[in-house]
Amino acid sequence: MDAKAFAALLTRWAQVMEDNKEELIRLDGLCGDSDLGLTMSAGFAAAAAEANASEEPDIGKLSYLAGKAMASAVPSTMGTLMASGLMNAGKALRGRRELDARGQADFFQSFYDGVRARGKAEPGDKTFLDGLKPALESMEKALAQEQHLSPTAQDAARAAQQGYEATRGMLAKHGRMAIRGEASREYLDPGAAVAALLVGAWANQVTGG
Amino acid sequence: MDAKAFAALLTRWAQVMEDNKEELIRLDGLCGDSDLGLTMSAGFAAAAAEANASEEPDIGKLSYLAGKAMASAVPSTMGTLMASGLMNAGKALRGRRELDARGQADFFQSFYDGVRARGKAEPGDKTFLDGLKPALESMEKALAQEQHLSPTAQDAARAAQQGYEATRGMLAKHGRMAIRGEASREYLDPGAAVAALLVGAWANQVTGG
Amino acid sequence: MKKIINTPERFIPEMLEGIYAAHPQELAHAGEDLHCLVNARKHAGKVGLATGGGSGHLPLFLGYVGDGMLDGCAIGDVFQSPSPEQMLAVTRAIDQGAGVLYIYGNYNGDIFNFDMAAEMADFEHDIRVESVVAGEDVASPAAQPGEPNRRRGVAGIFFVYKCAGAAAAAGLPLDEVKRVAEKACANVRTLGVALSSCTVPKVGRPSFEIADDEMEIGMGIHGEPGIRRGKLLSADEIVDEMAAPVLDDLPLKADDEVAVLINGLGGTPLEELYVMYRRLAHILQQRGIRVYHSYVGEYATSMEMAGASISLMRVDKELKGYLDAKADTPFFKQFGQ
Amino acid sequence: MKKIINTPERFIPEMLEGIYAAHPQELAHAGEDLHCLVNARKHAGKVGLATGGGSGHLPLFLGYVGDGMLDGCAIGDVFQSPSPEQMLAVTRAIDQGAGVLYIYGNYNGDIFNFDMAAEMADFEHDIRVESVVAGEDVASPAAQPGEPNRRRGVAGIFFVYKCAGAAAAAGLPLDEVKRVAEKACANVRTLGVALSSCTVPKVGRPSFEIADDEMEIGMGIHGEPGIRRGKLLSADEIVDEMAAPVLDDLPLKADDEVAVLINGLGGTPLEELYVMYRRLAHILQQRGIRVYHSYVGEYATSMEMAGASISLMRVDKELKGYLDAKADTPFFKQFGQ
Ligand SMILES: Nc1ncnc2c1ncn2[C@@H]1O[C@H](COP(=O)(O)OP(=O)(O)O)[C@@H](O)[C@H]1O
Ligand SMILES: Nc1ncnc2c1ncn2[C@@H]1O[C@H](COP(=O)(O)OP(=O)(O)O)[C@@H](O)[C@H]1O
Ligand SMILES: [Mg+2]
Ligand SMILES: [Mg+2]
Ligand SMILES: [Mg+2]
Ligand SMILES: [Mg+2]
Repeated sequence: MDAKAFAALLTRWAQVMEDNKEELIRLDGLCGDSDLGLTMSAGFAAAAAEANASEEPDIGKLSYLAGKAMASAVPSTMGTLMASGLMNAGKALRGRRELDARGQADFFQSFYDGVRARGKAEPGDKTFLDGLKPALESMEKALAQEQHLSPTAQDAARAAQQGYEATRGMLAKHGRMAIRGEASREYLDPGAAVAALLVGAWANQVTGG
Repeated sequence: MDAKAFAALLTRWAQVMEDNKEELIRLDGLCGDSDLGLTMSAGFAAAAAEANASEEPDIGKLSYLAGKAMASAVPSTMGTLMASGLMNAGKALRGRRELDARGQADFFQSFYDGVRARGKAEPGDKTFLDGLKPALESMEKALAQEQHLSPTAQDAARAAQQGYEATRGMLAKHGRMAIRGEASREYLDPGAAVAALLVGAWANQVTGG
Repeated sequence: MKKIINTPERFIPEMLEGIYAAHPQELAHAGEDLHCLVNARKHAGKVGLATGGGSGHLPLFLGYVGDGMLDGCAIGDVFQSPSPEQMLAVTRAIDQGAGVLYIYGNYNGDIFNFDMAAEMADFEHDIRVESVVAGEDVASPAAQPGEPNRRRGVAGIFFVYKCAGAAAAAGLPLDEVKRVAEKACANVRTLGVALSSCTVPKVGRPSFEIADDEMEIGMGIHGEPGIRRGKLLSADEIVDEMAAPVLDDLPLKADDEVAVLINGLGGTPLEELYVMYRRLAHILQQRGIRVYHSYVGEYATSMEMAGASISLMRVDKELKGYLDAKADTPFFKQFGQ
Repeated sequence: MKKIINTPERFIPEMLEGIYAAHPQELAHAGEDLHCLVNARKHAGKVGLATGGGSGHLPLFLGYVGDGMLDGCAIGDVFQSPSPEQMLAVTRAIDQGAGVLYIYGNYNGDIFNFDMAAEMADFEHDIRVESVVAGEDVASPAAQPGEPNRRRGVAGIFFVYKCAGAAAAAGLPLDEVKRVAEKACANVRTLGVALSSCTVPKVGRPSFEIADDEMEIGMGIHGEPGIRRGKLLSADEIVDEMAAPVLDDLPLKADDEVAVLINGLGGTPLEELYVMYRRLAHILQQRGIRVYHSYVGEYATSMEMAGASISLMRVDKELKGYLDAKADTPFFKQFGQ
């Protein structure tokens, strides 16, 4: 993956958020303020626009710039967290013009770290992290077994989807859903849905879907 | 008609306004503020309560007191006009303990005068006056022919009803309906409906209905 | 009917109990009747200013009782005039020997009752009373020459209170305060738009029907029909349609100065009133009309009705001075200049 | 969706244009961005007070920028946090060398963004920034010992602005102003009730469904679910149900003194707020709790949402002094004592 492909990934992410706007609004509406569909589609659109308009070959720098654009565009919880993810990945990947399977796994790991640092949540707290973490683990396992990227990515996408589905049952500790206390267990976490969408769209790009 | 019968007439009036509350609300709602059913039922109830609680044998004083009670209870347009009618009739009939046919016609005439003095409307302006005036004329005609009270009262009631119905077509010059200008012609006047109810209930009392 | 009330019958008495409880230093009632509200702070020798009218319009009418504005208010039930006795009680309580001016909106019921009260004050208590009847809604027809004003009184009466209140506070005699009030009246025009109905608690259903995509220009504050019903337009289109008759009726011309009031009817958020103000400011600027002072908020409501009104008052040096003066009521405060 | 707007996209920018146009002497923006609102009158050497948050709550948040209250506000789209850059721009514009205090509501998005902004102000511009996060909605769970505050910030933040604003205006240094703000926070509790939903313009449909005869106790100002949904009760029953948790949570006891805020959410008429105040005053009296100052009106809204909230702040001599101080913003005025 070079900078162009990275920009294309952001475009895909913008598209998948646009396609799932209503569903994210609905999910966030159950316990939150119904804005997630709007913020994610607008936020990734801003990130994609920034990346596509840039000639920057450094994927790290590109990711950082895209994150800043996202922070300005949609300063909601998830907007700022996704921006923090992109910006932290940008710092970690600074100087890289090409990402192989390992590099792409690093991208997701540092994205995850950025979100975690800003939000101070732990895995299991029923957040975005719970969607992304199983995908990271799946990637590491596949990389350890030296698998090709395509099946790796599809496995990661499935893991993210399962991680998302497993948020039902968890007790929300952050954000608006935490206000529901024990009642939050019966809901899926909308932020984790975003994680599943991100990994899924990446897998589609990787497999040419 | 003695003071007791006069108080009974007010009780009838309160009852007929209560029975026609919804219809008056509906009529007033077409061009006004929908309060007429409420003010007329509450206002005549207050007037009746005052008269029935009093031992006053003087019909004039009784009518005046009833009018004052009504003014305090329902200070709306029609409330104040009906109060002015009762109070003016009270002044005119002061000292009378018994009203024959002539006396009852005088009651309605001085009621009319009181309303007219307060409201400064003319017959034909599409108001209460247009319901009561034909009844006054009918009474005078009957008295000139020395008719008995029963048919006189029934004729007057019919005249009031026709007067009310003839307000459709008139141009409203007062109150909220006047705001409609030419469009007011297509409506019946709610105040004239009250006049028809008053004369009708009186006729029912006279004829023992 | 979705209201935070106990019963329709107790709605206004309980509202009044709440108001007196919340503002014990500032408001008092004349005698036992809570409907007779007066400024708790007396100002010796001052002309007394009284108003009155139906409830359901807070802060109108009683909200303008306080220093630099009115001295008393007779309060009716929802959309109902108070009684002559109540007006008389207020009149007696606020008279300081300098006479009393009634300023109220142009509604039959109020006129009849204030007229009765003025007669009683004059004959029974030797209090000189003058009256100014405010009516500035350009949706209602202008009077023919010689006729009395036929226009409904709506939010623009706020300007009349403000100017007359400042004149009275400045120590002007009754005739002069009346002149100022009449001058303010003559220079104010208002037009409203309604998006949804309110519900009179004792009636229990909306005063009028209006479809989900409709608005009505010129609707009165009791739901009196307006001049045009149609599809809900954009904010700019609505303001354009409302401003034109107001500007033309005065009429206002280049280099005139105005005070502006964008008033919410109760259910319309303040955010939207400022979107309207933006457009109105453009229109005034285009016409070369200068804004001297602007007020945006809820000044005369119809309970939960959605909608707004635009009032403009043409001002000269004298009216500007009175507009600038300090006012201090529980519901309206302005620092003096 | 029945709103007086042009397009959902232009709603907030146009609202802001209207606000600046209506209050040119009092409000200004830092740089080109209308979302960075500051007091037009500078007060040299004073600690800068900034807030920020989503739009749709007028007069919250920006309405409390003015003399004796806040110095600046970063404004987000409807129910959306402003961005760190906007917060930074406000911070830089209001810093007078005495440092800046952020006071904002306890929402994730705002926290993340204010944290980013504070880091930037500190590192890039050497401005000392402290933060106080207000959260007093007793419908949201109290923090476990050691945990940060988990409660939502709602209308009670008004009291925090008022006290901290007065402290800053009195010339206190940053740490002291922060202490006063924290003290106010620690003594405020709020509980709300919603009767109808609002509609976020860009979403275009109500944020939640609620039946015609239902209410929800504890609903948040963005429509966050509350603690009990049930049939609409009478005003007295509603106030009884709301007051109990507020009183118990502080807890308040006999001879305590409180400031009271009965806040309308937007669609509920002022008349109904005073019916509520009446009952609350009874309850406080019965418990021997004295009311020092009361505020009734719209202080923190959710656009057209019908409903209200009750906030109580326990006050001591210090907080009473700050409550009494003069405040002068375009949206909130109080004469000093
Ligand atoms: N501290 C946190 N760390 C990571 N993710 C979080 C945190 N708090 C909330 N989230 C995620 O944010 C999602 C809600 O995002 P969003 O709708 O933008 O919030 P809001 O509209 O309340 O600001 C939640 O579903 C959750 O996954
Ligand atoms: N000046 C007037 N003289 C006589 N009757 C009048 C006058 N003005 C109005 N009315 C009568 O009052 C009726 C309306 O009464 P009401 O509903 O009490 O008025 P509102 O509610 O507008 O105060 C009209 O239908 C009309 O018959
Ligand atoms: Mg959300
Ligand atoms: Mg009527
Ligand atoms: Mg309101
Ligand atoms: Mg409102």
